[in-house]
Amino acid sequence: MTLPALLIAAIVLTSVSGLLALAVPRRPALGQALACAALCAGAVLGSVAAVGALLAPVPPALTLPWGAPGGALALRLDGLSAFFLIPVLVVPALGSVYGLAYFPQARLGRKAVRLQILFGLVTGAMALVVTSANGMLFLAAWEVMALGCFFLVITHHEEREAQRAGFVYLASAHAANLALFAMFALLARLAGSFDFAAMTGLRAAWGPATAVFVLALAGFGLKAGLLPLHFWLPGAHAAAPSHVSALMSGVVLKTGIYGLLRVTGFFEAPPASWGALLLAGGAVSAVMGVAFALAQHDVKRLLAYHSVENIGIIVMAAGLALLGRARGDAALVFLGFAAAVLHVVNHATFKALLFLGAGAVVHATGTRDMDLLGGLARAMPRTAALFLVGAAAISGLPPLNGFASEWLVYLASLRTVYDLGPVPHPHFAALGAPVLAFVGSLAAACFVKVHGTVFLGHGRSRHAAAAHEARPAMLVPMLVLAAACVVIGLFPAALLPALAGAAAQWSRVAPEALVGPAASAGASAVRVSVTAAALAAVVLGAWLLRRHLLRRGPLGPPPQVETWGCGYSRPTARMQYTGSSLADALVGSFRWAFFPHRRVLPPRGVFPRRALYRATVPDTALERGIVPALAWTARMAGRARSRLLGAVQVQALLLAGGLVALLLWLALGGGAPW
Amino acid sequence: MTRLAAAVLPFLAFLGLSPLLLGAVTRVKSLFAGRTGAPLLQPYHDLRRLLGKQPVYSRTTTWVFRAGPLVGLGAVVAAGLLMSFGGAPALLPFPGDFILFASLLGLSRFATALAALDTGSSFEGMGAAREVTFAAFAEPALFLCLVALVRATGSLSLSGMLREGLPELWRAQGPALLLAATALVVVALAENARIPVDDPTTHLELTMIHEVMVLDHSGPDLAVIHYAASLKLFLFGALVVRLALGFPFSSPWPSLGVFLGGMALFATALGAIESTMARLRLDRVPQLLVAASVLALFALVLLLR
Amino acid sequence: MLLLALLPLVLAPLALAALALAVPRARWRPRLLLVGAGLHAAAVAALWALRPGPTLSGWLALDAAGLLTLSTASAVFLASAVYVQGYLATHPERDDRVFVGSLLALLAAMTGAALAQNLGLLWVIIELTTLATAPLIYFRHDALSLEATWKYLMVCSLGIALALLGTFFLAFSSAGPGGPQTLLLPDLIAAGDRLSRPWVRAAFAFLLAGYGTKMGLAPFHAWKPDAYGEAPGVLGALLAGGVTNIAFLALVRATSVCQAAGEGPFARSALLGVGLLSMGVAAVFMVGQRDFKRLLAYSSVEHMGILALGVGLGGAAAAGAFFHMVNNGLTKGVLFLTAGNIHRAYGTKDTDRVRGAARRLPLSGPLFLLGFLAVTGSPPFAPFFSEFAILSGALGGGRWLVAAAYLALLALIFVTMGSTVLRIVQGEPRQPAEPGFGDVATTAGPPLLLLLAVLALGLWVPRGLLDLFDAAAALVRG
Amino acid sequence: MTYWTGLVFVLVVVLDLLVLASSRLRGAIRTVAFQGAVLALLPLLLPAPAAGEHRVVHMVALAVGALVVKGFLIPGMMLWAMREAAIRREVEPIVGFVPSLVLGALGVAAAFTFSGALPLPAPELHPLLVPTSLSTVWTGLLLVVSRRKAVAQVLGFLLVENGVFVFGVLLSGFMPLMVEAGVLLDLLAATFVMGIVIFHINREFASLDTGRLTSLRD
Repeated sequence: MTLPALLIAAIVLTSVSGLLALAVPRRPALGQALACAALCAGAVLGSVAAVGALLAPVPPALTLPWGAPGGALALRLDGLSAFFLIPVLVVPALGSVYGLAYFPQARLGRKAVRLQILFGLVTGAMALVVTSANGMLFLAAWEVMALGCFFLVITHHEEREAQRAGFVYLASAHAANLALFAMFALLARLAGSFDFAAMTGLRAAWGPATAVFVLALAGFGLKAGLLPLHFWLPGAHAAAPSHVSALMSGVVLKTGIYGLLRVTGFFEAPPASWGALLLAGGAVSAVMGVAFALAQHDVKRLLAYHSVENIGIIVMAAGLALLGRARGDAALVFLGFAAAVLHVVNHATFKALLFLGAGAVVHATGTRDMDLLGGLARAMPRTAALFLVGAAAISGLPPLNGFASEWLVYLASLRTVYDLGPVPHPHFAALGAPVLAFVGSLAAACFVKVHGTVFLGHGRSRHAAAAHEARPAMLVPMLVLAAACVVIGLFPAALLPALAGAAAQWSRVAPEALVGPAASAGASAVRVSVTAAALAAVVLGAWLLRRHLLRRGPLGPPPQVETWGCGYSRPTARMQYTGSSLADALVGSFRWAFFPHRRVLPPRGVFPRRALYRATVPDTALERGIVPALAWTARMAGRARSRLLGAVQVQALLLAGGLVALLLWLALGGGAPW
Repeated sequence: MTRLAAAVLPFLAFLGLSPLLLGAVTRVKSLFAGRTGAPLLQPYHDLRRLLGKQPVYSRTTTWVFRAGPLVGLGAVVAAGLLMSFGGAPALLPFPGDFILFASLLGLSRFATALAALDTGSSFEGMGAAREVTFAAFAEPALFLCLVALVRATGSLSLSGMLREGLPELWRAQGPALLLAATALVVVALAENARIPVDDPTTHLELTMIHEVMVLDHSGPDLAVIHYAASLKLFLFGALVVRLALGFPFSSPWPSLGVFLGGMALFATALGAIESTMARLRLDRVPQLLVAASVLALFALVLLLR
Repeated sequence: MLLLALLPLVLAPLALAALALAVPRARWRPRLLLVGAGLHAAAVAALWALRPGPTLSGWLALDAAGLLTLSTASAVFLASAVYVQGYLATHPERDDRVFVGSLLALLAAMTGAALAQNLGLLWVIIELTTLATAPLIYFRHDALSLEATWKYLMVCSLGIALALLGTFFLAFSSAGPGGPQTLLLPDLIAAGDRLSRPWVRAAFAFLLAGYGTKMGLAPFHAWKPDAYGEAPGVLGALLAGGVTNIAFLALVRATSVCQAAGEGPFARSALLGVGLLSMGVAAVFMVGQRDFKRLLAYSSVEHMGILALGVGLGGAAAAGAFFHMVNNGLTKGVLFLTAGNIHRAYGTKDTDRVRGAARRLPLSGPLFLLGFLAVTGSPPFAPFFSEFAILSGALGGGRWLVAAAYLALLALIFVTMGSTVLRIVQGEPRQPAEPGFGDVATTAGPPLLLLLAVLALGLWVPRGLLDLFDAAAALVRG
Repeated sequence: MTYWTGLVFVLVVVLDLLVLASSRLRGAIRTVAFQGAVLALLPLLLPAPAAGEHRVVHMVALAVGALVVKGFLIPGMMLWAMREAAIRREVEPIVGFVPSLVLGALGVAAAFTFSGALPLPAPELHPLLVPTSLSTVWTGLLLVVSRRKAVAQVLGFLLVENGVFVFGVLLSGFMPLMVEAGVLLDLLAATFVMGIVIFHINREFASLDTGRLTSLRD
């Protein structure tokens, strides 16, 4: 089978996989298993095609005719597409396995069938998005994906929260779509065709090219959740079922990144200002994303804000790669591109892992409020351990994959201050490094908060007390993702040559120019692996030593006691530090950007009965920007709608007035004012 | 063989001598206070005593609590592999190693903070909160210092930054390096929970940072924590000393001696600072760290000029 | 032979209408509708293959634009005819004699208008559509529908009178020395610059106001929300899918004469302005709209504006406008028919009281939602491609401001319309369902089929159809 | 002939203003009917082109048809409706009579100005033709907008149609009889339907005040 055939088989198989859920109406569990198996099979086929494409000397491509005006069924699997294709297929496949236990058709019936169908459809559409080589096909696949996601978000459409989140998502997805309409229309005008092949190599002249870039930033930025266009994201991720959140956060957002990379890749020598804009926008997104995350109680909203953060990091890296192209610095191109793409893959793994873990928690406890949880590590130790892997990875801690890609971002941003060639580099890009460090330590703080509040300590409510370990079908996908985090983290060097190839295709820099930087980064990456091994050895050694000491101990096994309360002898679970108090000081330093909703019932009297303090931090862009703006529009529209219009005389007057206006305009010459 | 020894011996010195550094600091503080103080080797005795004790575990804790100290130690030791002590390069230098260095310290903090939260104690939660909060402000400052050094030395590895051409650099870019070094000292104080950020000797739970996080650890676990803390102090000491001394090392052995002398000076300076300054109010700490960031940024701007 | 092809298409529905008024048994009348619609659809399908030439000395002829309009109207009418079977079954108490007769007369009028090549004849037939629809709006026989009927009659009659004046102006323009002295479209176009240009301009202003009223372009749209809101859903489908398209066709004919007389830029910029104004007015009136049928009426105003905009932009956008005319007609059919179903099932069209339509009407609810997505231009539904073609035309002509305004208004309308539609479809119904008003094959099937047609046009547009859009646009290409 | 034609045109404009000024419905209906009858005679006053027999038949048919429809059938229907529905006689203006007249006069002036921009295609056409037509259309629109009663609005519509008819007559040179007959029949049917609706309105609301017809609005 040729690679394009494999790819098409994968797309078709995944797209229709959900229909198998209807195949055996009598045995819903079997139907769901069949659908899941088909999705997994499609993912395997597609991944094989992607790996084959990475190894192939020339990107496999295929074109079939299509009836839409300007459209063609053109597929192309170059390095960029291949690197996106694998997570785009694998994460949903794992999510679908997870769904076998998390969203069983046998119990949920039609709702689960609908979800299964859409799940496969969205997966197939995403695969088409990242492999299409025609603007019309891209747009059509893009919208199928966006609409499919909308229906996934409103899976629980009887809940108000899901309704609102779904609507906000739909509106922003449509706005993104309109921006992309305009962008592709412009691109087609510049290139003379909707085919990507014709668009490749456009000159980045001032004017239309800038418009294309701005529209791409708006459209793809909305999809990717780049601040301040992220407003739809927290609500949608929180309201959707967890494996859908994993799908959306893990891979759907990445299609925005893919689009941004793809479109900027069309242009020859993009101006440095594009790269600078992406770098700055990414940095703002990263910092504010994690800041908002720190302020959340809802574990899924929190994870959603971390997506904003990580998208910011990816966009920073993409901006650096563009700067490299603007300056003709092959090393910077490689580092930035590799960092962006590797972080895309990595974020897909650890964020999917975290959402699946959060889903297991929600499934077991029935609440997403972290301040009601606690101590789950005892009831669900495996989930806790797997979640911890994801938490460490997203915090960029070695030796996991998050570190590997962030390390490349650091190197790329430092590239602008050392070992420079004759071209002037924008030194400000080096500030990316301290920004990343800030973001990384905030993320670590945030995940200390999440893991500490959810899994450690005492349970804070009956929700926590009722918890149970996740089912194997839920644990296995998480295990696979965690293993991916570890393996990529330990051996990042293995991926660098393929990334260099993809970077060469993307930037049209001669591949030889990228070999050197890739090799040197690879050599360093090997040292990272060695250091990780040393770390593991020391931990193991210390563990053995402690075991030895404890065995030898004269007093038997260590006694189990209450936590020492500094002399206070009757601690209760409610006295623990909550997630909110843990993050309070850090959240405080972002007070200027937050507009919290507070409910305060202060303690009164000598023996206060009941006191309450509850603060939630809603999204500033949504609640202070978009919603008031829309409300204002509605008010203004309301004022414009005169009640007089109900009278037939006024309706006739409108008609007469319109005619008089037309005649006046005619009398004045009838020129076009636009 | 000699080259191997020249590379390994400083690392062994790092592993072996860091409790001594702690002892030296304590000793200097005692002298400032007019007391004789504990012997220099007291930290080693403490460690041995703790290793022999039977630990006590809270019923609330899980394996996270037990893994915390081990990971903390492992991370700091691994970070040592990247640090150049004395005149020799580190054991595993590579371009971009300082990023791994900082991240390993971050890993150690992550593990310790989680272990603290595992006890379910409000005090330890408080400690963890403060630790992660201050770290968030210390980290950008540290990176700004390091970026300034990258810019100044043109090298991406710690060994490269701290070895070649530093003396000339001090002559050429003295003010900038001084600013960076000052910022680095502040970061070192914060990262190691020293005065004026934290007081390692206090026993008022409500004000402590690092010490309050380890309230529930006992026996070998506590020993590992203390040891890791001393290693971390040694690492930062090495960073500051290597930057501040800035003179050429023609051969490894004398340079190791000079380095150790420098560390002694560091201990003295640290003791002096701790004796003469008061601990800052907690909410002032971020301001101090932001100020350090600004200094480092200024250094970077000077270097980029 | 040629006479046989076109004339019966107009006369047969008229004969059936007369029969409907005469048939005594109420049970048979709706069947007549089915017969008429089926025969009509079959005949239109035959027209695609045969393409007969002009007849009645050129007064009736089939050109590309007419064929497109006629086919859309026929398809929507067929769907509506099926729908009416189920609809009338739920209202046995109302006399359907006039209802069925008017519907068939409307079909005859729409057919005639699509074929008419004499502008005077065209006017007469369009006025007939007004008169044929008035009893349909009053079908509910209550105060509100009476009010709507009155406004519809008054505003449309006034508007159409202005169109007559415009038609006479056009005749005047050809009456000068050397003029063709005719109202036959091909002759007028052939006359070209022999027409008197001031008269052509004045004529276009009056025709725009007149047929713009019929089409529902702002500011001539005032009758639309009232009529669409109070008439049965099936009439909304026919108005939006047939009558307004006929009026659009009339405007296109007027534009093509202007074009030939060298006044194309004037006509197009007038259309452009009115088109954008319609979209803007629709957006303003959709915000917070609490009556979902009125909401659809404003959506119709918006899409008529898009059609005017497309023709106003000219070039590729004009072909997009014809594509959009077909798409909008079919999609509005989906929306109005399902809206009628929802209205009946809940007994109200107040969006504050309609919830969970997807639950209560498992077909109509989701169809309503999908229809909304389609009409707002979501791929892979066909309106996306036509709206995109119009956008491409705007950008291709370098009309940045127009493109920006177009996109901004589309986005705003999506948000405002979406918030209402989603509220209706989602959630749990508050009251239990009224018995006997659920989805049945005759009321839910037609919109489903129309939606499938819209989807099919999005996935694959036959080459011949694309050529037809181009041929239709050639009439007004600037 | 031209003299008489001019007189007819002036008469038509005067009748426009008279309708605006009348405070009684019956009077207004009769005025409109009279205007229609005058206009119906217009074809006979036109210069007979050298078209011969056929044209004369055409002209006479048009004149007779218009006279019957505009002068008798429609006013008869409206008067019948008023009697049947027991409609009160007052016109009930929204805009008072004096302002109406002023607006009407302004419209006439504007119509004269505007028609100056339109060259007459044939020299034998009377120069008052276009302004008369536009003035009448304007008066009709004004009547629809400024009167409260449904009957008055129908009158406005009829005035508009009268204005348009002025043109139709002049076009009879090449306008086929079929079209003109269609136009007249449409007018008749429209008025008939309006009459029915008025009847229903009166039954439903026990009044013809269109102020009651404002329930539908946003």
